[in-house]
Amino acid sequence: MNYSSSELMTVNAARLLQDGDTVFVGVGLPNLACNLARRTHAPNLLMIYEAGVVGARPSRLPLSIGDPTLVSGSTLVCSMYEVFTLYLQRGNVDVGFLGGAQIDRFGNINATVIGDYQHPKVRLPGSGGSMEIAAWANRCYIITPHQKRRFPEKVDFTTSAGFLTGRSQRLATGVRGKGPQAVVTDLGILQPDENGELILTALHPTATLEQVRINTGWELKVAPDMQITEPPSEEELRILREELDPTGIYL
Amino acid sequence: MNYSSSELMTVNAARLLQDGDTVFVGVGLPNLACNLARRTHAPNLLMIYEAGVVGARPSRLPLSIGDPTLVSGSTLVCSMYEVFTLYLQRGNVDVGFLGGAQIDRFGNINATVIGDYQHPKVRLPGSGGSMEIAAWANRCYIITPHQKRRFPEKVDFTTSAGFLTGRSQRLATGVRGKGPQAVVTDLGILQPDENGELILTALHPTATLEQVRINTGWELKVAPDMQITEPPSEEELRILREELDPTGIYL
Amino acid sequence: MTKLCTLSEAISQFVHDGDLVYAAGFTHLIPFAAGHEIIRQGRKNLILARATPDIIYEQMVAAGCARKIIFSYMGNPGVGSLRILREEVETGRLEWEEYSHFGMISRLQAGASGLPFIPMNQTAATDLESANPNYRRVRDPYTNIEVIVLPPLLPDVAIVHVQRCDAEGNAQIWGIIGEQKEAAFASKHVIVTAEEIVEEEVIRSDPNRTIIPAFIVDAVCHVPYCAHPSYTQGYYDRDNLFYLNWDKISETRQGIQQYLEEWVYGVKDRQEYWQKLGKETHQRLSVKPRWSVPVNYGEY
Amino acid sequence: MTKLCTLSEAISQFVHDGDLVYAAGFTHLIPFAAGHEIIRQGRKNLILARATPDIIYEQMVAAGCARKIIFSYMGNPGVGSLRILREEVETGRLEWEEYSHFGMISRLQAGASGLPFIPMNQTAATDLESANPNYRRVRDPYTNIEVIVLPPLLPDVAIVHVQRCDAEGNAQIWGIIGEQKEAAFASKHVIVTAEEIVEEEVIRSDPNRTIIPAFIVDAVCHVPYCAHPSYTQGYYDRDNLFYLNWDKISETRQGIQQYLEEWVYGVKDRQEYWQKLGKETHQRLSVKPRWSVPVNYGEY
Repeated sequence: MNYSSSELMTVNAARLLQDGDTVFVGVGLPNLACNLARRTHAPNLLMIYEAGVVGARPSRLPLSIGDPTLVSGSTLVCSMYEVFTLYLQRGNVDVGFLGGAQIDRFGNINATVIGDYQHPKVRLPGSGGSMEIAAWANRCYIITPHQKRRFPEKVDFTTSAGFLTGRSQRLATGVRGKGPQAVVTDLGILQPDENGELILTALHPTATLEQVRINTGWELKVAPDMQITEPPSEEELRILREELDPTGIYL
Repeated sequence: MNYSSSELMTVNAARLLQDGDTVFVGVGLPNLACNLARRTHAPNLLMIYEAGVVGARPSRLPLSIGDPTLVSGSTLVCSMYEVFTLYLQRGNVDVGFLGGAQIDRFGNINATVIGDYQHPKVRLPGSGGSMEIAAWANRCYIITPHQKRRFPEKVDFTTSAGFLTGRSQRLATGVRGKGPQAVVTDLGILQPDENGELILTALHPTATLEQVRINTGWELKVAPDMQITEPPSEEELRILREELDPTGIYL
Repeated sequence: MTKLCTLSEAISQFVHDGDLVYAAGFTHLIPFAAGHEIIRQGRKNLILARATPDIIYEQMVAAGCARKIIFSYMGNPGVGSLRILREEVETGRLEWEEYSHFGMISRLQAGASGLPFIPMNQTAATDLESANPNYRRVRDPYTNIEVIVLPPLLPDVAIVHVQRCDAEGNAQIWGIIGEQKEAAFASKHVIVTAEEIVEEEVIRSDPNRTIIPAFIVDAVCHVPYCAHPSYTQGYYDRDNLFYLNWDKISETRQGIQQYLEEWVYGVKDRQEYWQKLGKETHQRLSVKPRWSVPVNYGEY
Repeated sequence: MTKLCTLSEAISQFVHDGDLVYAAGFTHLIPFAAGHEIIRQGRKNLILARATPDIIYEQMVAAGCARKIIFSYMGNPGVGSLRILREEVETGRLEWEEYSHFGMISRLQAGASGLPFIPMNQTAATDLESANPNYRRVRDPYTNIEVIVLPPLLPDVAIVHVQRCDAEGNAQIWGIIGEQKEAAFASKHVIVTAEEIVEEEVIRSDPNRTIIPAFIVDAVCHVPYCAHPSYTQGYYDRDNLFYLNWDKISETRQGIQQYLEEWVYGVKDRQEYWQKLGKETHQRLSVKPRWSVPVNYGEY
């Protein structure tokens, strides 16, 4: 069965979600992953969009995080201040999805700037909601293609905190969230070890260890019990292609 | 023309309101005064109730500050937190009405306790909204019967601030409101002098200076240009009796 | 997942002796039926928090359910004082903790928001600040002026009455919304009582109207007329006559005791209570409809 | 008292060179027509604040209206970057001040609430805090833990687009409500643009729906389709195709200049703009109705 790397990442991200999770979700692949999970093993997944929409039932794939299809037929709409206070800061969010231009060895994310902040080489969009999502969601997941420039040893700018320079340092700040739990790439899955360092815990059946190593900016450790992921099932791919993204906007 | 002391106070309080004022209003006489002003010289008076109702058009006299008649046909309903932040603390309220068991020489109000706070002789209802109204409304008015026990030299407990021990002391706290501007009683009107001390600035035509003096707990000064108030007009009394409180709940 | 249960089951499961309870509603939507059920179940040592204790907390205190009250205005609105509460506080038999309305709801707002404290501007009236050590001061780092701060209020359980709610607990309120939302988000557990249980599709037809999301709700109870003698906007009027009568009923302990015997212990549930009130009261409190102009969300 | 005027009059009277402008709306209800009118009137040196600058601020910056931008996410949502803004920031030609979304809207919340600062819990990510001196810390007096604080944002003028509004300015919004209310209350002046001007009685039929009260509003402008290429829930769809096309239009300065000539300077007002878009676009963005289930407020 053929599938794209986007499909592969989306399916593997969906599998990380648990039934009943409350997910703070962005557009793009995270949105697809959540909707796939809801149609498969997690029918009671509750999606909260940072635009302030709870319990959305989008009848089409939204391009923007504030698309009107998210509102019509949802269960609740609140203000942005409320979604960040009553939902996220209060601890009502189980899972947050994050992305960024750089993810480093300890799961810190840069979505702000390449180079110096005051004199940027490349100016990126900035935090949006991710600074607080990374801090306060119970678990965070990151979906990103596996490329060396995206996985430096140390990010140029910490837009959202992973484990900083190690798990104990994050703990010391007292932030409520447990930090990044998995980085799903097109080659495999990285997860933090006891020290908060990202290590390879699963490899996709289409990828090799060598590929992963040369596309990672630090000397990547491999978990002793590293798994090989199950390839996307026919049913998963059917839902993605026929129901969720029929015109192939993201996949 | 005969009128009651409640009618006298209500009419004189109504006359203090200016067209276009935004008033934070409680039930009872303040509510009657506002509605009277709206039907006479201040048609553009905007009433905000601390329950979070803006632009109410009550079709009956509300017993409670949260009566449903305040809601139906109003222009806006917001939460209590919002009415105290967006409206009152933000400085969007021109006038606040206050009441209390004691009002002292400097316009400080006690609505909390007679005697010691921890071992009260008489426990009163407490602040409600008045602590913040007294501080943040641009102008405050007090309506109260003129009795010696209600006008002590110094309140037992400062529930809401007048001028504390003098105008400069209130100024030093930096609170935005200008403090009490008038106390309307059934004998006359007290207003703060340049030092923030309440002095008699107007006497009702039915009252005497002597009556005022023996019913005030401090040596009350009389303004050199003390006025005699105009008695309630027939029209004012007609509106109060026929339109606003036809069953005589408050009057 | 439905959370429908009887009010008796909800109180039994989520209100425990010693709990900090917040029965929400500013004048509007006060969940009297829940207060009565707590009395019937004989809860003890509760800490009762409400901006305005109103008659509901006076009844619970008179019935011996509470050891402490947290409030900001302890009166019978428009009538006078709450005699029993006043006496209990004056004699020191009941512990109390006092705020202004803004202080009280700021504490709920902090609790609902997950904040360790919440700032308010100074009011120049410092006596309550001196009397209640929860009031503290923090210096604004931008202007160097002190602001007043309070810590979050985090009730064990909030009880919120609403007009309509689906079986999962997505709840909609209109009319005075008071501190309902903040109380629900601040509390560990949430009991929703509703005038009407509606299909999910009714809720989803107007998501901006929803104030409490199902996933923070523990129990949903269908309790028509739950709020009497308070009211539910659009469903029945406030029973002002009862609020006036209460002033007489509560003149003596015996008066209250008789009231509790007849109207709380003497009835099984709210349905029986409402029937007992009789047709004349039903008629007196009935309300003619006045509908909102609907809005168009659009099919997207 | 009616505040009805043309958008041209409102911009002329309430938006001045050098002003701090907050054109509100998170994806939804972005007041593009007002942005275009500001460009046509040739305003200079504006400070433009929005959580997401979106295409509206990119156009205003490209047209030379602004000297500074305050933002929390500078991208074309779902598409990519905002090329001109990015280049202006990279080259240092445009001043900028940056927050997270929560920081940005917290500043508005503080402004709307009359607070000198507003607290937020720590996020462990301290680089932005180091880069922006407006971020400070305050110690929580209850737990002794530090919180992050920000000062209020107090724009000179907020521009808020709404679905319906009466002539005095009582405004109702549904769908994503973003930071509309906070922006209006935080600002010295408020311009409301509305899809529909309705009778006061429509507003008064559903007071819980009202987000902005008339007395804080300075001007009310009837501007149908004001939000295109953004959208108005229930009235027309988001023009995703335009957001995708903008990525190409903005590849060169010349492309943007041509766009501005044709669609901003080349049209008199929003009505002409909308007509120019043509029937096919109107058709593509049209929306079938989906009505809310009305609620009963009751005659009291």
